[in-house]
Amino acid sequence: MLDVNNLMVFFENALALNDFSMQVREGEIIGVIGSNSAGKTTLMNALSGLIIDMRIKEKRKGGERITVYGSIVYEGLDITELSPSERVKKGIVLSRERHPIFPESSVTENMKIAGYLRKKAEVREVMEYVFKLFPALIQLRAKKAGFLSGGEQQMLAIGMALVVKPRLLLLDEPLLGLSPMMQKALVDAIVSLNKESGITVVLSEQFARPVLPIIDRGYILENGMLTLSGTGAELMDNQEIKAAYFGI
Amino acid sequence: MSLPTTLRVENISKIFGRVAAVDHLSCEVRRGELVGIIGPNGSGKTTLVNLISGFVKPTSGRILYNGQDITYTAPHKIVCMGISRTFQMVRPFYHLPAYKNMIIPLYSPRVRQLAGGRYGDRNAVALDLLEEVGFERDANVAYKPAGTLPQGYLKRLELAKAIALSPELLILDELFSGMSLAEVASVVPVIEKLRLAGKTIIMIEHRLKELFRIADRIMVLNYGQKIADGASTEVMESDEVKKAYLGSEG
Amino acid sequence: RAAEPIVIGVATSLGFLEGRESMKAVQMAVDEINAAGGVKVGAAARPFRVESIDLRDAAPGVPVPEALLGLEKIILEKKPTALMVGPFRSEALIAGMDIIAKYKVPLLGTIAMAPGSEAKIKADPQKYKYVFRTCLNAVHLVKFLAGTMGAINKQFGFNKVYVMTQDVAWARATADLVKKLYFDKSGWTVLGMESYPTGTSDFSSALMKARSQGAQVIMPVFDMPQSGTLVKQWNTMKVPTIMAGFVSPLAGSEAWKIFDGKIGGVLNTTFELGSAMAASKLPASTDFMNKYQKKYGQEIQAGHGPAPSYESVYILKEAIERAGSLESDAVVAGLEKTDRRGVMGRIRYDDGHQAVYGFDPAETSVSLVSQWTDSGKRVVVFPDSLAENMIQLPAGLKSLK
Amino acid sequence: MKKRRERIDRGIKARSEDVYALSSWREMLYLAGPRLLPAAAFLLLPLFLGAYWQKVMISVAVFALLAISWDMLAQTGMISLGQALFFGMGAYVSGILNFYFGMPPWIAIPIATVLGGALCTLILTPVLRLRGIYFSMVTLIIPLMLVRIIEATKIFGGTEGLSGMTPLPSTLTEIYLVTGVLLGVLFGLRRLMETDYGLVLKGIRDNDRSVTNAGIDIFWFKTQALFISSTIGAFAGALMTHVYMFVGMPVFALDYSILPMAAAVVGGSGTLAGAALGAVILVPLSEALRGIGGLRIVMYGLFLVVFTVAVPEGLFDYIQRRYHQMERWVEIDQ
Amino acid sequence: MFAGTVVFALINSSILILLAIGFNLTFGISGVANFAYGALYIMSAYLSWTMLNLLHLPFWASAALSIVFTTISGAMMYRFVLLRVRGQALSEVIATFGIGLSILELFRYLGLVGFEYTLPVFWNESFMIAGAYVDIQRIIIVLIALVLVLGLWLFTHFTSTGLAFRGIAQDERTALTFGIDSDRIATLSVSFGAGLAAIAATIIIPLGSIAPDEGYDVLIKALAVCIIGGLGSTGGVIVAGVIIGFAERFTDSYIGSHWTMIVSLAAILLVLAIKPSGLFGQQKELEERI
Ligand SMILES: Nc1ncnc2c1ncn2[C@@H]1O[C@H](COP(=O)(O)OP(=O)(O)OP(=O)(O)O)[C@@H](O)[C@H]1O
Ligand SMILES: Nc1ncnc2c1ncn2[C@@H]1O[C@H](COP(=O)(O)OP(=O)(O)OP(=O)(O)O)[C@@H](O)[C@H]1O
Ligand SMILES: [Mg+2]
Ligand SMILES: [Mg+2]
Repeated sequence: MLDVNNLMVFFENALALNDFSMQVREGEIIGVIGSNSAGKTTLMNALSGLIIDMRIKEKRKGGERITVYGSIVYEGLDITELSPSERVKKGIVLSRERHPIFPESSVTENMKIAGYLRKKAEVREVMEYVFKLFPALIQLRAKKAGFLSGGEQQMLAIGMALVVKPRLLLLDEPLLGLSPMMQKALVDAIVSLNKESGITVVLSEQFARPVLPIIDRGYILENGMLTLSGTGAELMDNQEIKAAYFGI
Repeated sequence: MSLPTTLRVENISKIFGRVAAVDHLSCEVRRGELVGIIGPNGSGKTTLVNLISGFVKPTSGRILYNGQDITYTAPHKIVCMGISRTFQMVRPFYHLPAYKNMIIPLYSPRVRQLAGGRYGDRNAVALDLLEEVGFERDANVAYKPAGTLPQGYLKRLELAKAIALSPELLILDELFSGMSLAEVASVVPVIEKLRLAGKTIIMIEHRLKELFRIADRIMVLNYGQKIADGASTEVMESDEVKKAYLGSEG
Repeated sequence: RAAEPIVIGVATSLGFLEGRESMKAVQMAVDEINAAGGVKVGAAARPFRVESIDLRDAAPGVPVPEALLGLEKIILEKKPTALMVGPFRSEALIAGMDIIAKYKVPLLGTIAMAPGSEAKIKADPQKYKYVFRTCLNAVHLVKFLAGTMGAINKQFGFNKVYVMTQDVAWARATADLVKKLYFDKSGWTVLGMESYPTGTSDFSSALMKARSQGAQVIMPVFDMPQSGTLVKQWNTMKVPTIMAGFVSPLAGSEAWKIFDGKIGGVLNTTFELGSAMAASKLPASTDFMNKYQKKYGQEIQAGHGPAPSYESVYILKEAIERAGSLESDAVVAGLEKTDRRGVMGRIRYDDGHQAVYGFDPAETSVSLVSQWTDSGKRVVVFPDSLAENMIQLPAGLKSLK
Repeated sequence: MKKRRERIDRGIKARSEDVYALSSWREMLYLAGPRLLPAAAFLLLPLFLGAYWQKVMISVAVFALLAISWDMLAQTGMISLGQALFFGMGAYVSGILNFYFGMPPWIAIPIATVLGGALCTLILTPVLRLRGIYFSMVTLIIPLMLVRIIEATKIFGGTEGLSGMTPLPSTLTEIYLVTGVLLGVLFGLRRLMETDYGLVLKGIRDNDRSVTNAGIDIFWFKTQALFISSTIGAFAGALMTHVYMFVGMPVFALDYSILPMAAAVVGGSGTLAGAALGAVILVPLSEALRGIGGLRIVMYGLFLVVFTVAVPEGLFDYIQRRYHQMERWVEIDQ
Repeated sequence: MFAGTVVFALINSSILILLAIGFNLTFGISGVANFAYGALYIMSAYLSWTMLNLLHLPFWASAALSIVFTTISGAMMYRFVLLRVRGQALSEVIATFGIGLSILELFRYLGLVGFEYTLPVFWNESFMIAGAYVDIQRIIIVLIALVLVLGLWLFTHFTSTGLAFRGIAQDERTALTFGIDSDRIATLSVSFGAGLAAIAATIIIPLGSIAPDEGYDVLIKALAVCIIGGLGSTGGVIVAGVIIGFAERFTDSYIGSHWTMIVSLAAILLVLAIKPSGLFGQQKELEERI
């Protein structure tokens, strides 16, 4: 479904992602795991096209700071240079790390804005699903999203990504700031979305223990380089990796 | 133990609109303790921190710090009295390089007072502090604008900024979230060191394993109320906590 | 080899109707003089040449120093023998007088109206003697307004007036003087004196007040373009009063069309005979209007500025010829001796360097008051020496006599 | 072959920022050049200019001061749309002192500078807690309101203003006074903003909550910044009063608010020098355009658009980048 | 007198609301600065005037054409100018202000000043309300203002494009991740705003005349109404319009026309002193939320 070939991303002279390749098959759950500054967010931004947008904006301001090399092929189509909104239309949706909400709009409005490309009825349907998934949001539906607590905002952000009805869902640190109970609920939800709706998921995490059981395959990133990849079980066999990322 | 009380929260409430984010909550923290606060999302943990640090003023109740009423004291004054906190959603100075971010707390009246008017080269102090929390000095992260740093570094920058104020009471709001195990391991010694120096620390976390390893005492909040308070093992046994926080199977 | 021309600097707000048409009038006079052989300076005959600069001072929000910089620029770079027309806003003129004094260039002002500049000249004649004003000033305008009011009172017995002015120095000064010198002395009741900041475009409050207090006459004094709105509102709100005073957009012949014929009955002052309106009783004025129309293909529309600007060129010519040199003090002395019969009647300057205005064109310069008839014509109704008809009451109003 | 553009610092800058010892003439020139050149230009130019362009230079310096004062405020997170307030306040105070109390300019200008600055600070302190565009709105409104108040109450000469102020002895005195102050303010403030104090001010713009959380009273610091900035503006106004021997309502005109901002944006905000550079370009440009008469402001508006669109980062930043950095294509080795 | 003042205050408020509504859509709701707003307002009026008087088109046709044309020029302005400086608020302000300046001063240069430049009223009648004659045009203004505000509110709350307008104002990058093409939406926002300015001009100008100076006034008024209403709020525009509108007319009637502007400006200051992010804005509270 998605082929990432020798992707390289430079910020100014710094290499944030170095020669990274990965394959995502339809229906898989993929984990991208790496510690601080490994390049997870950069990868997610590259896949969703935000990097392309950032590059355009930088260029307008008079500097050409971001360089992207390599190719991203989605269902046989090279999307490396495609704008984010085009990619969303093709079903690639990213839930950004931290704060990806509209603070001045209410929770329901946030989801309506997120459902820009979808029909009203569809949005309403998914909204119901999201409220079932995160019951905490029900009470808060009329509240301005900016007033929500950190975890509540994270729930909303995931919900907003779901509203778009993605085919390939990119989640950047989805568990961040969620309580253990919510983490479990979300992990279960990811599995059911994957199984029942056939959504392919790529998620990134620093701290991989909670997602480990569900990922089909994982890629370990370090300083922008791919150090290891394999199925969940294979990764766990590596003692070092296990200690550093899984805490088991 | 009969250590003196550093912080005393008396029957405090904060109501936003119709919902009480913190609801008649009372608690105490003694000097040198490391207290962990846990609770479901939206249970009022951050609001409690905001109340203590003075950014939010309570609807009722009061807060005493070393016996002094600080309920309506301005936040910057509270900081100067020795309470410093980190933000859950990081708030760096996006346009300034990381080490320049550190200069601002170092410029505060509190630091100047403690240093007795002589505070040497702030840049050097800033870099030292950053190194302490895990900014490698040579890889020039410390010189990059904070806006371009990844989350993990920003979290640690928050910590460094708080420590720079040499606080008596340090409040850390979800410091560990967004850090990998290795990073947590690198930050824990910093916290341990502060404890040894007799500082009081409050930590809000969802990363229980890591928290339990270092906390003396755990407080659990739910719907703005304290539902449990005690040693970690004790607290985890409580049914109420299990139901509200950990999910059915505990 | 052609003789070196004498430079006349036109410095004013060229973006505004009065400024633009004054500039054209200056050009017309210059062309006439040059065609007739130019100016005799001693033995030599030299032509005039016009240089201009847009001071933009009439536009709100343009700071006075910006206008003054323009004034200084034309003085320093074009080295004019004299300046014409001059700043638009009185405050710019008053502030500019210090610069004029510094560079000693005679200025024949034809737009700014406030009496403040004369006061300044009188206070320090040696320093400020370079400034002359050929156009009407507020003090003389008062005479005409008071005269009109007198005529209204005599004809219809009206004596309740509501005064509305633009909030600029000259307009306020005018209204205050009319009140002090005429209304208060002749038993009129002044129901209200309202002054509006430049740019106001809603006059409903004052019109309602005038109506509810039973005003019979509204006396407006406005020179901003928005003041036409006042007349429009007066018309749609059907305020039962006679409107007599000065509203600049109503001066020209095209006002009838512009206002869709909604201005019947309004009495308006033309500041200088020949600007926008001529009087059949003084052929020079009709000639001037006709020449202008022939040259530019359009009738003068500004009721203030063009005639005195045209005259000023001739006045300057005569002064130079009298002085026999271009040296500024000599030219000023020549200007002070001016006594000319022209488009606006007879022009002489008083000791404040203000052209004297009165009711008789044989003795002084004149303004005139005309009334819009219901068929879209303007008829001179004041002063008597020029009047073509009596004042007519607008439909629906009853005379008290 | 894969290539990308690489950017390299010339290096000396990085070294010299902290270290003061300089090794070679070339480096010294490299560093001092950009500073000495404009200073020398400002000091020598008046001697070669005609009377009119000397006046223009005063205007340039005055607007440069206003732009710097704007930029200084903007760096503290207060975007002002009302530099005219500072300018006008200084102008009026100086005018009043001179007109009613007969103070000579040498005394009136300094007093007006400080007093005008203090008055502006006083007027604006109640709204310091406003942020962003809301603060801007208030600054936009206050000068408009003062104009109307003067108009309505007819104080200080009302609509006509006060004229006949004592001028300074000569145009050259005026120029050297104002350019001297300009250079002093420019280099002084640039230095100040680089210190830790300046850093706190910049921090307030970035994130005022974090500054509070560092134990610093943002209101007190904002007040100080406001005072510094308004003092600079007030000086410009006070000087203009004596140059034009006039003060009146138009000193609060919108031009004095908008032009400085335009200058700062065109030159590059956040650098102070950029603000001055903007004024050095825009004011003479506007004067040069006088030649084309009525179209002048039209062209001027278009130039503003062209500048901002062509060099969005600001001219100064652009030049600085070019001066200190090199770009080259490098191959990517895999 | 009192009743009459209320009537004219309502009308005045409606005029303010109508003037502000387009600016509110562009700047308040989608966060795109368009400081050429006043110039577009005046430009559309001149366009109508030209078509009406020089091309002799019927009034409705010239008005419609000029609204369309102004809408298009708004879009062009975004494409060719704003796009290049997008994201830098101050550059956006200066660039658009520069455009506005050029347009307005061009009209002044061309000599399009004076009372002959005006548009015809829709319906030339007036009738008595509350002791004062009020013309139908003013009643039309009130009605259209109401309809447009309501329409705008519905648009920004219930249509996906309208919601997207609000999205790009709050977090452009996040909006991108939901498939909202922020440049397209911003283009629409500027052009709709321009269109609304043209509509306002078509109805309001007949009361007075087309003057370049008016362009600056319109901008300042729109800015004031939009900001004290609170950025992002449509309801705020109404309340702000009413506050300023009433303050103006009542001071005019009972204190003196001199104080009109002082009182209305003071009202603005007062509102901001009490509600630092405008009547309905929540910027401040949100920013302080930590
Ligand atoms: N806009 C940017 N400009 C310059 N450098 C950047 C930018 N964004 C990211 N980087 C650099 O790219 C590298 C990778 O960052 P990235 O955000 O992808 O890490 P990450 O794996 O997401 O880390 P974290 O888990 O802490 O969020 C870092 O060294 C960072 O400094
Ligand atoms: N300024 C505010 N206005 C309105 N509601 C608020 C405000 N601040 C917090 N709340 C509400 O109060 C409740 C408690 O929020 P708080 O941030 O304290 O939660 P928390 O315990 O820190 O949660 P998390 O673990 O998700 O960070 C939440 O429901 C939130 O929506
Ligand atoms: Mg990341
Ligand atoms: Mg929290």
